[in-house]
Amino acid sequence: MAQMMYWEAIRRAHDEEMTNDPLVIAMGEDIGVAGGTYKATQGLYEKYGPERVIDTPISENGYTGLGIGASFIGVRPIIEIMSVNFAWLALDQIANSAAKVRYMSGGQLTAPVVIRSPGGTAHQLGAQHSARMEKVFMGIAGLRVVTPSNPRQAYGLLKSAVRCEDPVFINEHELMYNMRGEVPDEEFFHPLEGSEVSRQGRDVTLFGYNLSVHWCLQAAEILAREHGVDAEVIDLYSLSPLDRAGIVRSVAKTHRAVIVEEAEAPVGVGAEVMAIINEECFFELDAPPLRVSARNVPIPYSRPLEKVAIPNVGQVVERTMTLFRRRNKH
Amino acid sequence: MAQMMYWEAIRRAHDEEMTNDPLVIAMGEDIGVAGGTYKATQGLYEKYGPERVIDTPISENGYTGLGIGASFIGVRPIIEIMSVNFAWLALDQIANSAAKVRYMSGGQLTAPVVIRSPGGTAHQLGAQHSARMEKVFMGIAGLRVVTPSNPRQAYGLLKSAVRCEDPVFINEHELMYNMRGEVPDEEFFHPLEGSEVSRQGRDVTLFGYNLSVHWCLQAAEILAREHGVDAEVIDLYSLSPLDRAGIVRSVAKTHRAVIVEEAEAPVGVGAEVMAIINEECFFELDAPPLRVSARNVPIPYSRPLEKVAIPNVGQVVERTMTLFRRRNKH
Amino acid sequence: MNVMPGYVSQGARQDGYRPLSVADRKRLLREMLFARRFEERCYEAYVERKIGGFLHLYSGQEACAHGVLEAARPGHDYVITGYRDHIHAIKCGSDPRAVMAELYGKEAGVSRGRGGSMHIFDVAHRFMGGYALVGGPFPLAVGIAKGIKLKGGDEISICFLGDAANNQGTFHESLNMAKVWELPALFVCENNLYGIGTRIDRSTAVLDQYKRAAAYNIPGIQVDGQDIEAVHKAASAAVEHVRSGQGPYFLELQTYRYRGHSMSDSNAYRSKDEEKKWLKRDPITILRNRLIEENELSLDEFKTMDREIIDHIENDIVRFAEESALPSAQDVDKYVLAENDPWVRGKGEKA
Amino acid sequence: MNVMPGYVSQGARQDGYRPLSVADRKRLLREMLFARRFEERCYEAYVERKIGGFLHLYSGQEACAHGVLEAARPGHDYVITGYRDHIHAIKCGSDPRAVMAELYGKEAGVSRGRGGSMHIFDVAHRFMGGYALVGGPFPLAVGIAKGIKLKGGDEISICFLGDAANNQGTFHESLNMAKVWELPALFVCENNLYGIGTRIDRSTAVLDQYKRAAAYNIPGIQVDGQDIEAVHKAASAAVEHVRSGQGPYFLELQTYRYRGHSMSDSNAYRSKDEEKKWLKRDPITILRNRLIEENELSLDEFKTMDREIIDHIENDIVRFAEESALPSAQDVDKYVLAENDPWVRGKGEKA
Ligand SMILES: Cc1ncc(C[n+]2csc(CCOP(=O)(O)OP(=O)(O)O)c2C)c(N)n1
Ligand SMILES: Cc1ncc(C[n+]2csc(CCOP(=O)(O)OP(=O)(O)O)c2C)c(N)n1
Ligand SMILES: [Mg+2]
Ligand SMILES: [Mg+2]
Repeated sequence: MAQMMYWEAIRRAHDEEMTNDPLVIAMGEDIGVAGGTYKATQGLYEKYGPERVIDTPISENGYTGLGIGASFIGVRPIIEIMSVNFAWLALDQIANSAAKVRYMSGGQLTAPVVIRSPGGTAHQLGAQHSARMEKVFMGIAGLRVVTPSNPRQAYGLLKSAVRCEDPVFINEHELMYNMRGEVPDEEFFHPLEGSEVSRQGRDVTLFGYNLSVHWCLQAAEILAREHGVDAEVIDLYSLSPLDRAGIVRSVAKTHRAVIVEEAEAPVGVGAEVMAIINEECFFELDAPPLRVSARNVPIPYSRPLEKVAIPNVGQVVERTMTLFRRRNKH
Repeated sequence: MAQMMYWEAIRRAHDEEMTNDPLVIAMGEDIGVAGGTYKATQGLYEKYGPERVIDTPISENGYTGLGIGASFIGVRPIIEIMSVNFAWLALDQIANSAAKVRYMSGGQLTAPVVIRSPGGTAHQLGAQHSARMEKVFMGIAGLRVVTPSNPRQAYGLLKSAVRCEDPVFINEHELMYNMRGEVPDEEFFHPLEGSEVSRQGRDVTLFGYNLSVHWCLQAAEILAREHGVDAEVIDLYSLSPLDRAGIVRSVAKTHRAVIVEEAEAPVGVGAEVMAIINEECFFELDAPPLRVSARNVPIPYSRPLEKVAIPNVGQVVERTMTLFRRRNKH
Repeated sequence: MNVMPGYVSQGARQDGYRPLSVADRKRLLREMLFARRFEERCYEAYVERKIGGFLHLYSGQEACAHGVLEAARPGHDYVITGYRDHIHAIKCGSDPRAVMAELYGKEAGVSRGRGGSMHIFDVAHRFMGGYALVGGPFPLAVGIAKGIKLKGGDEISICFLGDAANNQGTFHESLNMAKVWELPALFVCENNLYGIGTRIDRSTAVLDQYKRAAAYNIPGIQVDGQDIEAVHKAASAAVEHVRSGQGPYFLELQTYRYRGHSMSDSNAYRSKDEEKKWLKRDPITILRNRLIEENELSLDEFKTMDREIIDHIENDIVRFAEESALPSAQDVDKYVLAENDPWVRGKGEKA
Repeated sequence: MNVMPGYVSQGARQDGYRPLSVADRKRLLREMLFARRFEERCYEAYVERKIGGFLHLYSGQEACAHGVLEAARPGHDYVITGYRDHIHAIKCGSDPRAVMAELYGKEAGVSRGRGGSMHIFDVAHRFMGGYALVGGPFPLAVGIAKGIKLKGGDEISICFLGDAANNQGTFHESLNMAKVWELPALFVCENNLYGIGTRIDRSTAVLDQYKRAAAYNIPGIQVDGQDIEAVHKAASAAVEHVRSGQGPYFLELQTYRYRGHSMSDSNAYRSKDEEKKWLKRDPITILRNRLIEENELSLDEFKTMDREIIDHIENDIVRFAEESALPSAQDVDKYVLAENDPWVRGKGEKA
């Protein structure tokens, strides 16, 4: 098992898939000559040339639609949207074309595009560069949404996304590109559906995805060390569809659930996981499920404001403990 | 109290606000000379002229952004997006400009625009004309979302939205423009926040908004007549912010909740209301809250498919009754 | 503004053009007449509530799709358009019965009844679909052109859209990319002077649409869209330009729709005078009269042709649509995602 | 392609132009020098981690904002731009201390520390903001122009953006609307030949950006953006055109940024040769040397001026930013929505 960074894992997946299939192409702003803002496509331009590694104009809806159209006839575009904030501009082609074409053509056409984009809050990038849009993509029928929490997933999810017949949105994170982790040396394809138990536990389940998985893991350590609470951590690497069975399995075991999301609460991952728990295993609950979310504000630039706008490990611990202090249901 | 149609109520609100303030303008595709696809602006072009009743090019992001820019210096644009499906194209200006400008300018600028659009599934309009996007707008901090279920609300909510300093998205419905209802003769401004008890009841709360309020009311009649179940119906005319207090008040009384939404379930109104119930009054529940939603598919054209894709009154009744048949929690 | 066609710019090579033979012109007359009758029959079916949703008819614009596609290779070249799409699909080779069945929402429809009038798809004939968002097809067409270039085929990608669609941002972004990457895309603008009820001069700063292509260094030309021979000649040069690897091309056809924008539109915004002027330039009548003048056709032959077409539509096409089955409600969840795609389960080692 | 400025098109009336006085030119020299030193000081502060987020510097382009706004009425006319916005705001009248405090994320910042470098707002001086989405300001600027027209004022709306922004759909939609409605909007394109690391010829079909305005019947001109006197002359005609009610105007300024696109960019994609060529045409040096040749300025005076500016920035501006307070975390929810807006509660009868 080689240690590599998140961006290196994404780059490796690109490279392998482009070698495997001449119709796999990469496109996006500054991904070619410049090698990509986060280096995810570094060196590919030199290796595969301008026809397959395409520096696009600043035309998000246009080049996303272009990738979708190319995918109609067998091309497998991996589209990088430099920051998820710019995806607001491309939602028309993603929602109206990519996600609906299979259905409205009665199965004749499909749009096997991969759209990758960093979708978290980094450091002081301000309101227009700090949106978290996973909730928007999860609401679009016909689109798959995955979000890697480590280099192994970043590699394996992109590999499978490229091969899959469906359009897949991959929600990455600006703060994770330099994260190190193990990636198997042998080629592999990560499942696009399901969830992963990142830590076994008995007392409460902490649900996270992408960066928040790491907050959950750190919180779990503190909960064990300082509060004797044994938390299970579930990594929801597939946000659409969500792994109903995996969610139920864990809650049926721990009887308590905390969903940790980097985004604001309204109509988000936390709400959807809570809804699934209510629908699938309400009677397993010993306490109300709760969500730890960002404040419902555009993200401020100033550091002290930004810090409190986004959830942190301390909050996860503290909010989780309320489940044990609060009166039991029966 | 005059009886008028939903479209007439919207037209009246436009007319009164445009008479009251010369900086209130209406803009959108075919709203002027043609009078508006659903007649909501009929006659205004003749009355107020082309500078204030503006037929726009087919440039959704452009003219929405134009309205937002004009609102920066005191203009009060009422922007009609002919079908909410076209709003996918305008989300950039709505989310990145209108919703964030107050925050990122430290309160110096605000975008008091009103964006109106029919946001439901009509009859056989197909996948690209049947989207329900309320969930998308509800996820945007800095934007208000209201949705009128009758002519009185259609009139009063638009009136208040025009005066309010915040950007407001008004989610209308293609199938409701010809609905008749009473609207007070005297001018009034409907609250932009809160919810309304459309029917008092003791046994279960049916939460609806826009068209689904009417499904809930019909279901309540059947539940009373055929099952002796006394259902309360809550009209969530404000989707952002949602009326937490109103939701809790009703659930604390009925101890059972059903959320009826025309949209697909994932990360929608149903999920958010369930989350609020879990957070605010979990221990009041005698049964798991449930949601009656559309199937998670692009909407098909063919009638028999479209019919089953969208929820109906029968489903509301049937699903609600499961709350009474199912074993009680204790 | 001058609402009548006429002005034709330079821009496309006209040399080596092989004019249409009499046989071709007779066939095209029949095809256009069929198109007209097909659309008018859809109108009736809509009034009878056999067809639902939005219905946009092509009557008046027949010479555009037929003239352009006659110059291309239907079934081989990729074609994409908007919601006014029945005739483009049929000219690409779609079975009119399957198109009508689609409008009836039947399982035997081209799109299995899932799409309806605005979403005719027939990938077997490389008709890549009708789309309902104005401007949506521009980037898709350019993407198909990119795919053609990557795969090294000799197909071209043809995008038919209206005049008002050119005000959408996708027009700008797509034409720029098509030129920067020199892609085999032919943009056909069917300029019928209106976007629903808004006349072009009220929404658009430049009335001659082909001139807008110059902002992307894309050659463009404006042609009388009511004269199929003029369309065919200009389109032949345009297709040759694109197929020979010289990059994208923009073809503006000046035309007119006879009916309202869709069934819900009354045309109140158009002067009867303007409509009369255009009716005088009916594409079917123009070609018919020419053939009659040349003694290649008699009025009786034409009337017989018309009767045959009407019978064929009624007894074959409409009957098929009427008699075929509706989709079953159980299939509502089909075609959202690929069915058991192996890659969804993954492969090889995993934690 | 020719990366050096020079070619200037026709298009703007040059008659009745009042050239800049010596006093004006000396003041502008000081202003541009101040801008340069201000930006370079930001660079240091960023390296010292006093400034966070993305930082885009204006060094090399000073003659653009100063030349154009000198010809307009800063503080009266509305100005909007992208993320490279510090200097535009200061030229509109913003207190440089409040701008620096904004970069430091302080409550005393122009945007109360909420915006940061990319979101300088100073509505009191009619600087309507810096926006971080490329192309986002186009429709906003046109909307402000629409508002001016409705209110009947004599202001104009000035939108400064880069060359690569012109490939965004909003450019197309906004210019078309500005012309259709004849709005008082001046579009200033600061063409520095790159969008981050992508050179204009790799992303754009038409290299001369002013030519793209023709697709909307908007007059345009291309000017040497390094010579503030040339900029001022062309801008004066452009401003006059727009203010006198003749509709929108497009002004392309050929310029160059010295530093990387933002602090995270190394400029690796540019040839040192190209950079040298442009450094020879430094806007400050050009004006300084002219004044010296005319014996209106001595090198010593210039050096003194420079020292004064550096001291001022250090002891006044940076000190202010350093010493002022950070926002309090309790205020994180402020400015999302209006505070107790009465209309939210409604008024008059309700059920
Ligand atoms: C994005 C979007 N905006 C608006 C509409 C509503 N609409 C449907 S067709 C149309 C007019 C299009 O006119 P044009 O492009 O000239 O094509 P034509 O109908 O004349 O053939 C409009 C505004 C739409 N379907 N999609
Ligand atoms: C919608 C959007 N897409 C992409 C980006 C990333 N980005 C920021 S600046 C920039 C280049 C813009 O170049 P140009 O318009 O020439 O302005 P310049 O930076 O050269 O002044 C890009 C691609 C963005 N901020 N917004
Ligand atoms: Mg048209
Ligand atoms: Mg640039």
